[in-house]
Amino acid sequence: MISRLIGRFVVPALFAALFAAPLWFMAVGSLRPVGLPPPRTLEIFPPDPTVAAYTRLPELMPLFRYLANSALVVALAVPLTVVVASLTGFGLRLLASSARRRVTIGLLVVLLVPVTAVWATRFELFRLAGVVDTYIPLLAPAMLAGSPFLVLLYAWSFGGVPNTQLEAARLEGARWIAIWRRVALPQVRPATLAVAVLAFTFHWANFIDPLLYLHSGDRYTYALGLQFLRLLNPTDWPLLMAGCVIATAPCVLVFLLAQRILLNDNPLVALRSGGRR
Amino acid sequence: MFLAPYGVAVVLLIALPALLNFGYAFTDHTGLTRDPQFVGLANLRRLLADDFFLDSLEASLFHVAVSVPLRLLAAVGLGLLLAAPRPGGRWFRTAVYLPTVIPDVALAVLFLWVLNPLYGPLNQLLGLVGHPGFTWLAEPTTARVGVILMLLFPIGEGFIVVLAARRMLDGRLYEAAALEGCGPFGQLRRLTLPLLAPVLVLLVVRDTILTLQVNFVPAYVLTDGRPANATQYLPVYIFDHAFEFSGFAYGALITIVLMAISAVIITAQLLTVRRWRVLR
Amino acid sequence: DDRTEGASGITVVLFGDAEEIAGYRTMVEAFEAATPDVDVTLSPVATQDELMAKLTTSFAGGTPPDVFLLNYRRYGQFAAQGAIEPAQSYLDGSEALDEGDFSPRALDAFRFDGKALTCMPQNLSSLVVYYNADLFAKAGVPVPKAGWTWDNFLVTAKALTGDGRYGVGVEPSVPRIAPFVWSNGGELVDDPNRPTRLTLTGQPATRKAVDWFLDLQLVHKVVPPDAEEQSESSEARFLRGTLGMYLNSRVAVPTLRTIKDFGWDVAPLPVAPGGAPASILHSDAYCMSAGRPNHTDAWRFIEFAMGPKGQGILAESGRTVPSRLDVARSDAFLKPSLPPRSAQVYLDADPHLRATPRTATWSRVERETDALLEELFYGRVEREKGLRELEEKIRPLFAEPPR
Amino acid sequence: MRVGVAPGQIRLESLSKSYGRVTALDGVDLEVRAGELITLVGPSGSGKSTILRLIAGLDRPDAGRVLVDGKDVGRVPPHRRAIAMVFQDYALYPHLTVRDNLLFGLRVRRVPRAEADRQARAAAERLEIADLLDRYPDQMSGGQRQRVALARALVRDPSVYLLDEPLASLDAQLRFATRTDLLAMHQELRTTMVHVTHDQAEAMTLGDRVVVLDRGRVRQVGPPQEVYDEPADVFVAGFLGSPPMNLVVGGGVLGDAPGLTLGVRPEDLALDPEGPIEVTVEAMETLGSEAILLTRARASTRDPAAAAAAAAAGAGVRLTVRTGPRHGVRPGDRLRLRPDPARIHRFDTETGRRR
Amino acid sequence: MRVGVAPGQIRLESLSKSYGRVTALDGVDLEVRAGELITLVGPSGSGKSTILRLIAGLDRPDAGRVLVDGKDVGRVPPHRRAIAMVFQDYALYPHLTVRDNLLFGLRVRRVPRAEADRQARAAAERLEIADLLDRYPDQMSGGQRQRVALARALVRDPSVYLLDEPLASLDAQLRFATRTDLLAMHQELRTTMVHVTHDQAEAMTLGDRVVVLDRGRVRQVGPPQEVYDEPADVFVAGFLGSPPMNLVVGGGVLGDAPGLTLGVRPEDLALDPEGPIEVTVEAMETLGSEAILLTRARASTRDPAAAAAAAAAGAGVRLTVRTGPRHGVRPGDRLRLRPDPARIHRFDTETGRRR
Ligand SMILES: Nc1ncnc2c1ncn2[C@@H]1O[C@H](COP(=O)(O)OP(=O)(O)OP(=O)(O)O)[C@@H](O)[C@H]1O
Ligand SMILES: Nc1ncnc2c1ncn2[C@@H]1O[C@H](COP(=O)(O)OP(=O)(O)OP(=O)(O)O)[C@@H](O)[C@H]1O
Ligand SMILES: [Mg+2]
Ligand SMILES: [Mg+2]
Repeated sequence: MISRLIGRFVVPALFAALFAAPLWFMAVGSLRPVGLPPPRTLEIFPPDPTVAAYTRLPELMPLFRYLANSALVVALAVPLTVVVASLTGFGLRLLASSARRRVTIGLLVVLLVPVTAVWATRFELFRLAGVVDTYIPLLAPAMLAGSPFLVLLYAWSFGGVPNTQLEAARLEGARWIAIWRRVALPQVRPATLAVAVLAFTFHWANFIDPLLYLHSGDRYTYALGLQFLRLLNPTDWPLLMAGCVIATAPCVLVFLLAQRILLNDNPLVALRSGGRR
Repeated sequence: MFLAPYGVAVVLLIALPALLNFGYAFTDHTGLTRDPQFVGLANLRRLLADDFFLDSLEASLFHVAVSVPLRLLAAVGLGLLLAAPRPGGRWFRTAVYLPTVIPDVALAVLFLWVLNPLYGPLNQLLGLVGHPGFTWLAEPTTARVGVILMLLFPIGEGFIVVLAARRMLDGRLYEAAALEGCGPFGQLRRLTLPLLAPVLVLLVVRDTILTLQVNFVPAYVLTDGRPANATQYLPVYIFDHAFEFSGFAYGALITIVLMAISAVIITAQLLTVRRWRVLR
Repeated sequence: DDRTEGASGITVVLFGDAEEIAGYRTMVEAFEAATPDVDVTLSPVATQDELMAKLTTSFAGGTPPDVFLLNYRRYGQFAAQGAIEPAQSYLDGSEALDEGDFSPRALDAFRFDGKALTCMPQNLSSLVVYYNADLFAKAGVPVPKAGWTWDNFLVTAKALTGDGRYGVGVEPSVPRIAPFVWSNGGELVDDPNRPTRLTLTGQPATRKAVDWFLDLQLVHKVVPPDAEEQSESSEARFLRGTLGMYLNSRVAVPTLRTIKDFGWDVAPLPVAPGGAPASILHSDAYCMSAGRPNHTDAWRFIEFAMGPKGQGILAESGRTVPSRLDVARSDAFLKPSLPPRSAQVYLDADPHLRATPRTATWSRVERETDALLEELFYGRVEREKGLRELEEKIRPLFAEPPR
Repeated sequence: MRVGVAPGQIRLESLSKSYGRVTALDGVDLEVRAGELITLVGPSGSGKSTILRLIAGLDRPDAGRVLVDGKDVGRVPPHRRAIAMVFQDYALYPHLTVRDNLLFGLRVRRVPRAEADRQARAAAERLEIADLLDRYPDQMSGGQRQRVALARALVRDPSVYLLDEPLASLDAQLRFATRTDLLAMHQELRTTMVHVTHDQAEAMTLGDRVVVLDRGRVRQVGPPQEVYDEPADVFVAGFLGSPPMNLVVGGGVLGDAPGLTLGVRPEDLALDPEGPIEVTVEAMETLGSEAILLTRARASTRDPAAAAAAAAAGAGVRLTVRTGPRHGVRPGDRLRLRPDPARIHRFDTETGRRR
Repeated sequence: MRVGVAPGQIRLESLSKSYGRVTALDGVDLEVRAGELITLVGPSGSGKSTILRLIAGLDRPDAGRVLVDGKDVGRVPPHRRAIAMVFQDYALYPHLTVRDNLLFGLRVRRVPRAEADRQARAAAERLEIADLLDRYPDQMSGGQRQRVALARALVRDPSVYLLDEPLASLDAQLRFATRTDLLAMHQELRTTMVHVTHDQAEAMTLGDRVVVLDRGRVRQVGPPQEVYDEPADVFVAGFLGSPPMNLVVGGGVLGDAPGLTLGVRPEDLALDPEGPIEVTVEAMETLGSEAILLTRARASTRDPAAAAAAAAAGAGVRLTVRTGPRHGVRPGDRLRLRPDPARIHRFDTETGRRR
């Protein structure tokens, strides 16, 4: 009985604690008073926590502008990612299994192209399109559905919609796009939520694209802003950690929304169920 | 039809730039001017004589050789450990996934702190068990270990895949096995792992690619190649050449090499797997 | 919005931490107020690495910024490619600026071919010694003054070391070690104009300086050891009051000005026994991208930035030593309300300033050398072997890439 | 309701269809009369669903034509053919209520709201599901779902209904009731219905005519009883009827017939102490209203091949006998059987065709 | 083979089991004799699988005991009980060949290689799958898989076999054949077998005794024919038999019986021009060897509740009649029926119990 308890709860809890530890240290680190030398012994909680670091951040950089920019980018990119990923996933779902396997391999090959290979050459494209220093280049990853993982997630979820339903809808006169929107998508709402969340974390953290394709400082996103903090006074660990906390917190909050589905006891069922409710 | 937008995006945003990039590999393009001249295999000759490239290659291969198995072990181990439904199970899983949502830069900054020799929690933890700790980022080996350690945390995607794949396995099989006298360990060895094999192979391939190429930002921010080029992984080296030392064409060539290496490693993996006959 | 193409706007790319960027922003606002017909897009990045990434992508993509700030140790690779619109003719034709207004040392550093000026250097920093006056008093050692020697320096450093404190904070890198080499009459490279290899071991004078520098850590242990330095940078240590002397350029001043608990000031570098005073130039310059349609507006921006007004604004931020001598000699720089009191030290260094080579491959050489020097300095490799390997390893990097 | 020639006549002309290397249909000719309820039956994979999909236009034939009311519909997209299909799994949209399921087609075809509501309600009332309109599919029983699927087909007011194994996922009791409902609906509407099943018992009970398919070919078409009584070949004989017909190569105990295969249905073998065939009861299944005896006879044949085969198998010919319950027979008993001579079927052993 | 008391006797004592709020079993008492083939039957969700799982030890009962050969096995883990189970979906290991599937348990129990091979081969040969040993499960048909699953159970040489709807996913032909195999196997081995089905026809054909379950309770236990002939209550009467028994509340056309429900099976209603019940044929199903008539009689009852109900429904009592084929009846015909008076079942309308 005891060993069962250990196997079922204590060991998992230890691992969970291990993985939660970095976040904990981040949060705790940000609560230390600014300018105090760091402790030389393990400190689970700072002796006198303060939010001084957070109040200083807006003085050092246009924090709220950066955050607003990030929010804007995310607000544009997440829906786009969801649309592209779901369209592609649906397309994948409709393919015969052999073609599907080929496309999946194609997705892996796409992964094979190193990011460094496309940064500069993409710039040329964006210049030709006249969109440098707008948010459009930041939407490019969204056009690519964030990552093949998200496409596969959708393909997986749509796999739960039987062929016969799609055919029934066709017989009733629905076009494919209407089938996608009215039959398929509503049945995978949990998957949509999950993809949206993953897309959120992806776009929120995107650092390279804004660095390369944005010129105007007042369009910068927060991920870039975080870089400026790194150069600051190196005793300001609390400040840096506060910056990290602000960078991480939205992702964590949004993720907590999705974990109900993604990390469900039965993620596949959770992804596919939920036509309603 | 539904694949069209994505297909167009892939062609425009990946295939075309990548092709251009490949073209540049045989020029003297610096990235600063716009009149690259064809120089044939000169870059290749340079590459063959480049000691730093060899260092970089070694660093990358070491990283892949250690990091991929460890990440896989962590993702699979935790995935299987936490797959069974239990009260609060979702929260355990959430904890494991959370490091994955930390933005790359923040993760690296955080690990600068975690690996700090005197103030960092890691050495302090080691101190609790009486170990003096390491100057993590100062020694070539420990710096590599540090990067690997950092990248052991964001394993969420693989973790989820394993969770889902495990849940897809038929519970009946386990009951059948139990009736035939198979204990939990035997079930793991004789059922779970063989049945998950296709998924695991997919994960290995994906992780290999990712580890070789994409986990660039955190490594870049954490060590930027130091110390003594021990963590000058190929993407970092490419980045330095292409963007810092005006060696755009040279960087492009190394990019090709990187792709080739990835392809070779993956092919080798798939061949091995075929020999084991886990995929029919 | 046709800012990148049109005639009415220019893009300026700068690097710096949050506070520096704030200073530049003030200056840009002043420029826009004075020149309403030019619209400036300020595009700051944090580190020089990011600056390079940004510049390369935009150059490669065909839309480089009109003006960008570049360190002289990195501009070589741009100049070698003809990517920079040389500033000489603009300066010659300028009514607002005169070549004689600026420190010749700074200007010389930006003459790529040795004659014509490539970029307009905005500052003229040098390596100096920041010291904690209270610690000196407590240890009973005299504060450093011009002409002090390596021996004075070492004695002082030893006196300051102990009790969890260290005498000196310095990072092992080419720009830090170079002034000592030069002071001792040595050279870093075989030929400063067309270098082909490092000469750390070959010349006795150089070798002696290198050894002296390494000994600070390896023998005398007056510099924080590896783990300490990794945990807390020298700057942080100095701020906290546990470091006696800290070697850096002017760039540290804005941060040091946050010190409230003790007095601090600045002193020149010590001189080698029998040697001459020497220091190293730190300078960033405004460069114009070649082939842009709008050089006129770009130059107008540079004129403003280099003029008394622009230089004054930046001088006030504390971050720079103005390259414009009249501003540098003005009270705005010399007699500020904030420390360091002995600002004259920066100007006194001007005649002894030297620059590292400005070739297309120098930044790479410097970077790899720094990485290996760090190994030596912290005793991770054996000295003799390490130095020899260092030279060998770096040697191929001097070669120009195939053309 | 309809005037003139009733619509809904379907003609399939040498229809072929392959999926990759699998030949699903191989030259199918078939004529479905307007207003007829016809049943396609055949083992799994015999191409039944494929025929429906081709009629509906969900797939295109590789060769051959589909004519509806005399017109080739090859180029007509599915939703323009006046055809409704009910799928085996009903294919109800799980995220929509019953009402919205019924309205879906009307909405996408932009039927005015009031009119659409009226039609949906009419269909729901006709199938007695008007009180379920606000439920979701997973809140209903199998039979109710079945009726919703039918109602959805009804809303289209098609000239042809295609029913792909509509009863397969119902359990026995419900199946029986729904079968009755379907029959009643057809009797009332008199619209052409093509019904697919792989269950031979169902094939016998539903439909004016039954089409027996095997590996993409039509084996026999005719009224169920006729097909049962006079199977066109060995396949049909073995497929229809449960337990299947006893087939003896070479005639054997059923009377010598070299080159032929003789067959007799289990119900056409009577227990008769005077009967010509002596058998041993091996097992017995009691079904309440009847019993099945599994017996084995000694092979007495002059066909050398058959004899050899029987000898090789080390056993005599197996004969299944259907008889009434409560007859007091136990396994191991020896009995004598008498086949009904009028009901012995004769097939060519080579071709399998009836002779 | 075995000496002394044959093992495999099972006793369930007031076994209860709930899953969350669902009560799967509610006080089940049952005794299975050693060597018996007993069939559990009941509608979906009645707790059949749960009983097997409790016997196998895959789940623990909330209350009650499971005794095997007189010993409480409550604390014995599944693999220590000498019990083999065949699952409805076979639960073959998809990554292993048939051979390795058969060897799996032997390997786990570290049976020496040669011995293990011998046993696996013996089991394979007995079920005639020796030529399939190198195939993977997905390369076989349903019937073949079924036999592999049985062979795997056989390899264990257990004292009890548990079979959970082993035939459910087979089609009719295969089902018939496999049923026969199963029976033959039991007759040969004489090992205790507990067989589960929800198909009442199957329940009637397999097994020495049948246990009818409903909502977690045992409704009746007995030999199939006995249960069919004398159902213990209305549920059993309605559940066994297809088409089900005609039940008339209050007796009605079957003869007045206030407070009782009278039932008669379709085969016990004979067509008889002199018969007392006049009916109209509404529909007809021809099954080849027999026909089912769906008829409606005018309700003539003195039980006011029943009359009211009939009137409210706007229709008379429906009666199903089973008769021979080829009788020339058409829908709409009027017929007269005669129930077999000896075969009229009487149930208490209140409790549903037989009277
Ligand atoms: N989309 C498809 N891709 C490949 N093969 C197919 C496809 N659809 C059907 N087939 C094959 O075509 C043949 C006929 O299939 P069809 O679905 O018509 O059979 P069926 O008679 O309806 O069988 P069932 O009773 O199992 O539904 C089968 O061998 C099947 O495997
Ligand atoms: N693991 C479980 N969790 C929750 N409820 C369960 C579980 N297993 C069974 N049940 C419930 O217990 C009841 C009995 O289930 P059981 O599987 O024994 O039925 P069954 O008679 O085998 O039905 P079927 O014929 O459909 O297999 C059902 O209502 C079922 O929903
Ligand atoms: Mg079908
Ligand atoms: Mg069950």
